[in-house]
Amino acid sequence: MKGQKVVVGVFTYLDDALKGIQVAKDNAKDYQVYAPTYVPALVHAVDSKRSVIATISLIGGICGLIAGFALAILTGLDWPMRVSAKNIVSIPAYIVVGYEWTILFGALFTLNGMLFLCRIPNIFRKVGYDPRFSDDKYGVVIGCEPDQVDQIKEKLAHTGADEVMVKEGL
Amino acid sequence: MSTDIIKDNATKYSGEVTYHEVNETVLSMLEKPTFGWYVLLLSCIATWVMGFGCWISMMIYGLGMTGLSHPIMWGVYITNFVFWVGIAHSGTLISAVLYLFRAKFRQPIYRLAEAMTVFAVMTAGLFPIIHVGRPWYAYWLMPIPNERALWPNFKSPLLWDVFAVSTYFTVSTTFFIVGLIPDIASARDKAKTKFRKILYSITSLGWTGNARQYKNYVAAYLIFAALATPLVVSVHSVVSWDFAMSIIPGWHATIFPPYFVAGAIFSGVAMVITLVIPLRKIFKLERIITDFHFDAMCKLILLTSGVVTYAYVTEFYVAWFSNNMFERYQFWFRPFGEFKLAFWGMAFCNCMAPLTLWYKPLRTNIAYLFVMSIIINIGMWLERFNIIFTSLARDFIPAAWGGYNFSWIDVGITIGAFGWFGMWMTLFIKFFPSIAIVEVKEVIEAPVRDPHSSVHHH
Amino acid sequence: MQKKSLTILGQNDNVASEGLSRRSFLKVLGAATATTAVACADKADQIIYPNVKGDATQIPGLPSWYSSTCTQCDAGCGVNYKTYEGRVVIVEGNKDHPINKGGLCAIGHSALQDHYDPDRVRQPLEKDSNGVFQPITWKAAYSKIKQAIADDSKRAFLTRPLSGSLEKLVGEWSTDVAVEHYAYEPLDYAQLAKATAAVYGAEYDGVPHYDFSKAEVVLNFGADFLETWISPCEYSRDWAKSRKSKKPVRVFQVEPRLSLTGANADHHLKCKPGTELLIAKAVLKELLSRGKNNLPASLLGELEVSLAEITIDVVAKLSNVKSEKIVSAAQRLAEAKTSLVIAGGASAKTNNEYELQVICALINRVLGNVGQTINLDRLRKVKSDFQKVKSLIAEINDNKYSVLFVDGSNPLFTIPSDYKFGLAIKKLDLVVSFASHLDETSKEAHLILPASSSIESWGDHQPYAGVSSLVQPAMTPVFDTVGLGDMLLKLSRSEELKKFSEFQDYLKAQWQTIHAGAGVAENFETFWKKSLERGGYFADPISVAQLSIPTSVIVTAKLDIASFDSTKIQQKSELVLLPYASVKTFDGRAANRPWMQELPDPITKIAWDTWAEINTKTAAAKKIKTGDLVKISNYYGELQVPAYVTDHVDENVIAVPLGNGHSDFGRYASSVGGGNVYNMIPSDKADHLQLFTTHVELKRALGKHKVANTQDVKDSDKQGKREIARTSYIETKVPGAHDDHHDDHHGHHEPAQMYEQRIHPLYQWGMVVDLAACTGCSACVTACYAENNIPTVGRKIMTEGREMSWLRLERYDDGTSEDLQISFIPAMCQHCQNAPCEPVCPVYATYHNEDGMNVMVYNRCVGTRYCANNCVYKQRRFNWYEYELPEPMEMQLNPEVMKRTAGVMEKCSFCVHRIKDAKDHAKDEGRLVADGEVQPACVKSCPTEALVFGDLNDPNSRVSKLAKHDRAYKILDHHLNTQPSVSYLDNLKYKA
Amino acid sequence: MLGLISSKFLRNNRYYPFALLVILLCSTFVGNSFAEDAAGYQSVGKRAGVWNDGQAALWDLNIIDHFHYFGPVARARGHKPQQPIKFSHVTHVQKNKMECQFCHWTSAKSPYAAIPEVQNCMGCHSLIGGTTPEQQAEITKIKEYYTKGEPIPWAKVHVMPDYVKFNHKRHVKAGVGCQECHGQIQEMDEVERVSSMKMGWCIDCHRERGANIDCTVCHH
Repeated sequence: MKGQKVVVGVFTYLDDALKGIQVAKDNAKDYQVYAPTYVPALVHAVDSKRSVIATISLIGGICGLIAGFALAILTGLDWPMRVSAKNIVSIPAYIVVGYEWTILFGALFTLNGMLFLCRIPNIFRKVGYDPRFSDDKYGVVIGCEPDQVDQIKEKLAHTGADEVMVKEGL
Repeated sequence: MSTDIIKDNATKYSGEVTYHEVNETVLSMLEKPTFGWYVLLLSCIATWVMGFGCWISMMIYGLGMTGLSHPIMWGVYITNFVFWVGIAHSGTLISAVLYLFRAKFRQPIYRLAEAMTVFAVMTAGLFPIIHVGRPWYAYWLMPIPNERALWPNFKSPLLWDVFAVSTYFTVSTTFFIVGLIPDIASARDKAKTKFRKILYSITSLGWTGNARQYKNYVAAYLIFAALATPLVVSVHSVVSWDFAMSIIPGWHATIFPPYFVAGAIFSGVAMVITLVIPLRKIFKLERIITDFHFDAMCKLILLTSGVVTYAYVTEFYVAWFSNNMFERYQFWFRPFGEFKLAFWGMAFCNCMAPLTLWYKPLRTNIAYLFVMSIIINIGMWLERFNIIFTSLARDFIPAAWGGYNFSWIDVGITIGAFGWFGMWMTLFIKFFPSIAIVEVKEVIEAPVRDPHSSVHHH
Repeated sequence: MQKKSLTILGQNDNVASEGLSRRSFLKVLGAATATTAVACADKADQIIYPNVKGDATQIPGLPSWYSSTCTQCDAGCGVNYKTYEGRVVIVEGNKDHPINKGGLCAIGHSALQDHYDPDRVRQPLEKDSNGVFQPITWKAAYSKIKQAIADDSKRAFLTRPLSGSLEKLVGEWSTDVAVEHYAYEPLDYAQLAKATAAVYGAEYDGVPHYDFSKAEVVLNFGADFLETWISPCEYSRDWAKSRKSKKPVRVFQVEPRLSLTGANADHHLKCKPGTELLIAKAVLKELLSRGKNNLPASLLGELEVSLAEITIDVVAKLSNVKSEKIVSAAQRLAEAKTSLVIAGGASAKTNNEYELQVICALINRVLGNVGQTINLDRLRKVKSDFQKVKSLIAEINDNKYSVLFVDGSNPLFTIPSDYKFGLAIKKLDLVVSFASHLDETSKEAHLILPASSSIESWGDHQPYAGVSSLVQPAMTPVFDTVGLGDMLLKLSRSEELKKFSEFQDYLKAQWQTIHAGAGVAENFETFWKKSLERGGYFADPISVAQLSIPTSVIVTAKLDIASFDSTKIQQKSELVLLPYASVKTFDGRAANRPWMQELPDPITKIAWDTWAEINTKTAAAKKIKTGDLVKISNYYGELQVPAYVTDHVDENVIAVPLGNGHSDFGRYASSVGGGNVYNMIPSDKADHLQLFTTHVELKRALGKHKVANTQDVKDSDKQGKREIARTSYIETKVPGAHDDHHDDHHGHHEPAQMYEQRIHPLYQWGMVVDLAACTGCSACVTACYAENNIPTVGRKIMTEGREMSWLRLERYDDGTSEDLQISFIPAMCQHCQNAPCEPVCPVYATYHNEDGMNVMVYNRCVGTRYCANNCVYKQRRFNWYEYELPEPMEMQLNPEVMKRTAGVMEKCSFCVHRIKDAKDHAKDEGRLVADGEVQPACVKSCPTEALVFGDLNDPNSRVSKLAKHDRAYKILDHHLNTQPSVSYLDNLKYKA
Repeated sequence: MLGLISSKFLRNNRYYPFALLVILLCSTFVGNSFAEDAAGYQSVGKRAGVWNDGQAALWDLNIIDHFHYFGPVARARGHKPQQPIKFSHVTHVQKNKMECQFCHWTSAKSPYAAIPEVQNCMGCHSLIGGTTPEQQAEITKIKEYYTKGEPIPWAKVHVMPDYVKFNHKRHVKAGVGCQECHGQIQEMDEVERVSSMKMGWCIDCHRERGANIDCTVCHH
């Protein structure tokens, strides 16, 4: 997070937290909002763009479909062995393989996309994080320079935050 | 996800609980194990080690140690395989399909159901390996580049099975772990011992629950659910094709895929009930898992029981209508032949007994439900027994007909599988949150200072 | 994956020319087993032992063939031994031999297991004072015998009937050392010979040669000529030749129990025990009344008197055979241009067998069959003389004898205990056994000098005039044994015999006479070598038999029903014990061969057991079900065997196969209990061993016995409308045109195909099985075991349904006891073009190859067993266990076929190694494989040539012609479109 | 039962690993005791396949070919067993220009390219006694074997698994030189295994030359 210091606001109530977000948006270069669960209003307030994850999944799915059929067809042709009177390349039978790999690749791409977009794994860099955020508190963390600290601190306190703390930034 | 609609009736589905209460209740399940837990864990381990011992002796002396014989080449192991894959299915149904359908009752039970899926697939996956004659070559079923330049046969339903089950395992494990990440973060923040602190720090991958994470997480979650949903249909369809693609009367039936999927959900929901009831009792989750959830699951059971019964009747009808002597003999043989007990047991457990659930008070009678869920599980095991054993016992050439020899090895391995499954379940409930904290919180109305603010109607 | 057993190269020697003076085979064998025994260790460290001396005709890795003669029974079939690196691997019929012309029965194939029997006596043994056998040297053994024959005590030599040079040697030796020679076998044909002499002339004291191929109608009183009777391979072949022709022979079979021969007959007349003579007389009377009176007038008068009381109705009532059936048999006989009437088998061995044989001979004379279907020039001499043996026993019991020599015929087992041979043998000062096994008789011996098996020794066999068949050794003795002839020469005293150092020399000396008699231009050495290659010297007898006119034949005047002993039978029991010779163990000699024990009996499908066939009604009255243990007892003994309830025996008959119930003889024989059936038989005054002669009591014993029956599942012997084994009825329909709606599926019906059918560029191997010629004898099953290293699994595993046979002889019984519809069908892998097993294999372990065969690659198999499930013919066998062979049985393993390990699927390969071999030869000569060049083991073994193998791509091959035959069909093909490569031809039967 | 569970022993957590071990052993024993049923069968033996095949499984990977740590060493390249007689192909083939088929005379006639008979050796060595003392010593050994009438126990260099049927005749007739499989054998004083002789190796050549690659060509 940009800035040497961070101001952390701990909120119990959702409407207070939304106000805190407004403060952050108005005053800071960078801010982070934590929540104990997915709250659409909160997330929307921070970022209203759609996630690109669906595109990644689609690409994965298409790759999987191609890879699945390619695997079945190419290995079949590598050493052609007749079974029953079936054709060497028997597309109906390969649909299952293509289908399964579509899903498999789609899922793996989605997983990787999600990890990338969520910036995890990221075990040690949790600036301004407070354990209460995973319990029942909302948190608005605002990054700022040391000279801005008092101003932001005050503004946050006015939004109804239970507690406002100042911590070292990066 | 749009939880707006959910939240309208949130209290109805999750009781009058707060974020904190959910957090506390669920995380309290992870506290220091009790003596009872150790007993449970040890007995589970002992059971599967016993099964493992049986398998070892089978490896040493040959597959003749089992009760299988010509012509019943597939038997208990494949029965168990299908049974466990079936169990797995309802987990995915509850976690993924119901997620897409916005079914509100899924939230508190889905984690357990998903855990059940993963562990049931892990159990199911053992059985093909136990079953094959030379398990050390089982890897030949994978398309691994090798010096012989030999590849597997992608026309074989068994290879489809390999692909379907391995994909299923990968996707449902991913889905399961992804769902766990925020909850592990909660656990991390409340962890009391150093070991758990480190464990959860690593397994939560540094999840903080910030807005950006939630945005992408929820989008990805929806896609996982969307990917897992066709798997619910496809995996058991592929498993059913192991039978339906073959030529044996009693197996060669177009009805199999839907019939298997319905059966899988049927048995899976029953298994969820079997697991949830004691858990709810032990960890006092009554405020989170309420009668409403049981009632909903019972309705699902009623539906799938109906589908399964319909499938049974259809099989008989088709056998009669086809005027095919082999089919007809097979379906005469099932109710009146050597394995008639299995057939009538199946008919009782799967078709008749669940009918009692039409009576509403029974749907919320926990003790009754527990017994019923076990009956259904037995019934579904017998269903697979019926399909596999009886069909193979009587097919085209009378001179080759045969029966099944009872063997303790079969019993040992079958029971051992429950131990294996139970061991993972037991470990899981003590190490990871077995109720989805974040998702249960989702259906709780977010606390607001000003009740008239517009946040909820956004 | 598994051992070839012997990876050693070349301890070959030219057996034919060098004789038996060979180097230590055992030593090399020991080394071989050492490398294979350490299965868990690294098998890759191996030693190669080269030959010390070379021989350009013996190439390591290539098989050598030796012609010889089968000595398992007296029929005298020619065999070929296939040897690899000096060990015999396969026995096959010799196609140049006039008797069997290529086929060989199951027992003949199993000779190998007698030869490699782990329970054989491995060196000379002497019983010490504690009654324990101790090994001694040959020298010591000889000197002990020489001592014993030095004085003038009375000595006897009891053997099975011998033939050729050995018979002559035994005769000469007996005179030389003052020993009386006795020959005995339990299932002899003495009464037949006696009757032949009585009716056709005294010079014809023997068994005439029957030609079933020329007869239009055969009336058969119980003779199991397709199983064990006299010369089954020869008779089956002749019978099948006729069955395959435009006008098949019609067989009437009269017997109280359905035998395999009876199951193949067109009309089965199930009679009351002992009433065959009545029926024969009724037929004779009917024939005489129809003007068939081709007899001297004096005899006719005599007959008229003796047949006066016979009326069809009375006979029908007494015998429980419908009168119209008897009349119809007589009518068919009268109408036929050529016919044959025979009697024999176990059910004829009553106290009126002689009379029955006489009547049969008379009917044949009346019908003019002599010279047509009965050839008196090719007479088989009957050498077994039970009368003499009985007197021998009596004399031994009177302490008149002090020394007894006995060969491997095991008389103590086959002579019923009531004759007191067991007591007699204990009274002797010295009993010397030349047996190769520690059987019941040799256990009683003081000295055992193990004789070599016929695969290891020289000999010859003259079944009848014109056939001189040679026995030559195909390998060095497996154990420290010596041929019987060599032993006798060593023990001889006279200079006459002493001049021969080896039996081979003696044999050659005898063959000088044959050479002289043959009148061929070539010198003796050439003649000898040619004979060795061919398997013997074969010529047609020139003389034409002249029938003499018998002045009188003893034909008892009364209504003669055989009587049965009922000494001390408590309740009045009508039940009669029928001990019969089975194709599995014959008279007991094949009991210690796992192949034969594991072979399911064709009629009951039981393996590894003795059983009692009991009529359904009789069983119901005693509340006996199949599988229950029953106690069958009379004054003389008792049997405790599982019951097999069937409609196909008379209500008063309990049929038990002979041959099992050994107390000694070897591990396999003694593992089958139940009791020795011979010991149930009372002694009597008759001059032959009467088997069918005693009443018994039947009781349900405690407990059940899990019988290894391959078709014991309920309804598994009913094919219903499945059309697995089909039968066309000759009189109702023209062969080929089938009744009702199945016409569409017949013949060349080609269903629509989803996939383009594969074209096979070079060969497309296929097989045709003519069910009209298949008798169900199961020779193919045993041949397959031998060729493909199929393990025998033993009784316990077999009861679990895990037998490994690649070729299943299915038996279906769709009729009633009145209207028999028994079908046999040899079912092997059908090598389907649309094989259901192939696409389901996940690793291509089974696939379709260029030659149109369904190939199984064992070492690629993971063992999912899906293919076996999906095989509609259920022809795939899974290796549930790994089966070990006791030393030296692994020497029999065919090196061309790998031995499969546990966890692997296997099945019939159409003997792909033989195909590969034929292609290899063809390639060397730059041509294609010719028709008939490849014959899988089953095809080669078939005595009736019911199985034909070849290239379906070649329109002129036998197999493709037969596949287009009117009667051809493919099993289940019209239901499942599997397109098998194996076609079957409908069985043909006359409608009753 | 309940008493046992609630006993102090089980309440003490320290003993759990020990208890686990005991249960594990007992369970394996129970499992194995079922196995004795099968052991009682007359002809059933323990499966030899598990260990050997298990080792072989790794051989599917090409890289294993270059290490000797897995599987039977004698099946790896460079296997050079000690022979009873120091026979040198260099002396015979390179120096004295002998044809391969002079000694291995069955190679064009039979599936086996047999080791020559002792008599065959003696054909020359009854006259040739060797030049150096070492050679003389070795040749004396041959003579000893011959006079005793014993075969020479040669150690097998190229050991194939039993499920492979290799036919020398077909290869020789097709013009495949000895060296293509056996390496530059004329330069070997001691014979060593040069080729991996694994299936992929065979198949490569068969494909290159358009030879048959049907499974039954080698496996039946």
